[in-house]
Amino acid sequence: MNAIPAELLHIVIGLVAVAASVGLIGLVMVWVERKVAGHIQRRPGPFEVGPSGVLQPLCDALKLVGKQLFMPLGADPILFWLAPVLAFLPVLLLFLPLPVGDGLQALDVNLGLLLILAFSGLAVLSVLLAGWASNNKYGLLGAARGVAQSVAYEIPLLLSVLSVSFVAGSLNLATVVEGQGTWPWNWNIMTQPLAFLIYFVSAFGETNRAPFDLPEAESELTAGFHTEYSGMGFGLFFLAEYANMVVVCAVATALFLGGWHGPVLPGPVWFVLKVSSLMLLMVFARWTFPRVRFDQLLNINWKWLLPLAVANLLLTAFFVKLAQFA
Amino acid sequence: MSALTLYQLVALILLMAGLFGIAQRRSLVGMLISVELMLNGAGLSIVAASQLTPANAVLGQLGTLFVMGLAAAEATLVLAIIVVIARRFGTTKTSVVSTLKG
Amino acid sequence: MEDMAKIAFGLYTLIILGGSVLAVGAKSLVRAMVGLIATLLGVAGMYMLLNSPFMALMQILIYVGAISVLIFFAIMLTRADAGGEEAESAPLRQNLLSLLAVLSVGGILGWLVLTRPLATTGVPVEVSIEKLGLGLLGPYGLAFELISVVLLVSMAGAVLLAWERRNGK
Amino acid sequence: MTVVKVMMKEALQTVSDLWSLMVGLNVTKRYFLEPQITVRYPWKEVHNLATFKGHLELVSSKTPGKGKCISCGMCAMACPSNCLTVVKRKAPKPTPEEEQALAEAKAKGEKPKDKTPKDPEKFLYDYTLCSLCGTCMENCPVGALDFTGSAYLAGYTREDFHFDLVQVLKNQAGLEGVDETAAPGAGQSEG
Repeated sequence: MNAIPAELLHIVIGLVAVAASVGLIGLVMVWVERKVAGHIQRRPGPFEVGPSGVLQPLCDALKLVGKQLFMPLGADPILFWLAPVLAFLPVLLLFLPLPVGDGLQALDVNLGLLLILAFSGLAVLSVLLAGWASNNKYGLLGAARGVAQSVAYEIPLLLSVLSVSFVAGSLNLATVVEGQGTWPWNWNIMTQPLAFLIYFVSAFGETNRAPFDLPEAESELTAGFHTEYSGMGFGLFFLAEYANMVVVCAVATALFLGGWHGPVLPGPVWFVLKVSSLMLLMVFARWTFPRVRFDQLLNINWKWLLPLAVANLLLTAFFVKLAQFA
Repeated sequence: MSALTLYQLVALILLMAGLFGIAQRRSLVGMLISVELMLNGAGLSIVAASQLTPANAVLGQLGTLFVMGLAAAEATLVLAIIVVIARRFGTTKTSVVSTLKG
Repeated sequence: MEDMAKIAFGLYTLIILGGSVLAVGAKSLVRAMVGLIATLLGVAGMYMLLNSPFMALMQILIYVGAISVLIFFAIMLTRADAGGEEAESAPLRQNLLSLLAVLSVGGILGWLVLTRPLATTGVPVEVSIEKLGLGLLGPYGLAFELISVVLLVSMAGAVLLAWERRNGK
Repeated sequence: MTVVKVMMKEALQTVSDLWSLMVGLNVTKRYFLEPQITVRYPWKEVHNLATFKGHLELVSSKTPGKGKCISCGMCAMACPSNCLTVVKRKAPKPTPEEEQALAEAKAKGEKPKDKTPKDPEKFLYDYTLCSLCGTCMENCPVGALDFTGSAYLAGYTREDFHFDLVQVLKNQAGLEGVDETAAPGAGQSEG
């Protein structure tokens, strides 16, 4: 038996790095969200713990870890605790094929995009199991909504991603990034603005972010599918939501915004900058737009995003073919 | 035992589990789950055979892909049928639904 | 097979076994569905071992992402609660008969597999995704079109079947 | 043609809807960049208390330490939660001359002039019962009551919130007979 294969080692190191960064990103994002929300409403947000309250999420995390784990009467014990784990674990995998810099990628697979799309589908299962297993009507309603929503929004998301990979001719995110240039007018967003719009709107739906946060709409479903979760069960859902946000923003950056390309600064810095500005946009959207009604949500998807995405895909295919002939 | 045989045996296990489920389950949804198990066994068998023998590997993978597509179509239809039956009989137990009168 | 691959194979086999037992034997249908999902993931791992990552990802995308969600909807729409549909086990006679059926089929097939091994190359062939795409558009184009027609028809059929007429029309 | 018109209208509507989303984001951005309104209270003092309505106080008249109150009792009568008690001053014991004058006046058939001072001896106010409705102020004929701007009132017992507003007024004016315990809210009120 020879030594552990280098590729496996690469993946393991990548996984560890990803797990660490997911935790960190979760903490930072909680702080950023609360701070930004505060400033938008012209109040300070957390400011007591640490300078400008940066340690507040850490304290919250400690509190969550220390809390008692409750399970409602009549809940399915195995599925109830399986759900948060299932919400969190696939997210770690989603980070692997993200190209942070030139050659800086945990898993350089040919099918990176497909991997992300496939494993982000697992998030639906966790929502569904959490809602069902907690033996709670609000939970079940939230789960039903979450499933209907993510299944619906996955289609335009997939189609808009496909139209970009048509142009790039690859499903590897790194290859797609390499096909783009340094300056903004060399990015895919210039050739595929509609796809970017569709992708970004669908990303809101996929990550259950406001204004599409119907599975956890506080005003009507208390907390939707994770109503019954306390302590770290809830914490894992929370972490998974933010990690998912990072993934969709990173994919958008790689596909549409030129990935690590950018003048002067090194690649990873540009990548992180682009991802964080997209995430800031998502936070802004959350504190700007009111939550839509569920029928409106599905109407937006089936009546606007899906036809537009299909039309965009067909047009793209047509032009790609035309470019081949020319 | 060659690797191919091992894969075929796992596929066989899936087929047997699915078959047992179909025969023994009493609700339509349980049967649907069992059918999916059997289809998975078939897919695994096809892919293993095509990948590990000199046979056409593209054909094997695409064949399994078609099986997946068919499974999706079948699941959609079965879902619709189950909804209709549940609306009509109030249950999906096969023993109740066995009546022939419309 | 390499050692790593052997370990992975054993792990996936265990997952598949446990998952299928849960899928067939669980009293609660949702648990059965979870068993099915475990099995699907195990099979996806096997595809990965067989050097066909595209199939593995498609398995996860189609089966886990779509079909199991459909099954969950089926469970919810039939209002089968935890102790509901599958609570009482089948009568002994039925269990014995189904076991007999399974064993006869499995015995024949297993005997065939074990006694008539195929000539294998031992190493899984690598098929690039380009080749698969060319196959879909070239020699197997007709099947591809047919499957899309089947999907469309089944979708339309499902809508038609489950359509609830309003206003007594 | 009408179909085309409707479609045009729909499309225009969609575009304007999308534009409104941008406008909304712009509003958010503007507010994000504007300075905060919230005061980080324990670390910074609150200054914009002009509209704050604290507990009641007596409005001071021109002579320091004396309120405008004429102890008519209208406020206590109007108070829905019975938190006000006005203790009137007793008429001072008339001196012999005064008594004589009074008797003379009575003999003349004149109505004697009441020499009793109008200002209340005590104006007891139970802040624990007060709902700050302002009915007392509305019913006061001379406008002798007002809300303070004191936001920092705190105490350890219920009795800390039982005030004698006359005493409070005196304390504010810095007159003799200052009783610290009687008026915890005194001296701190602003605005």
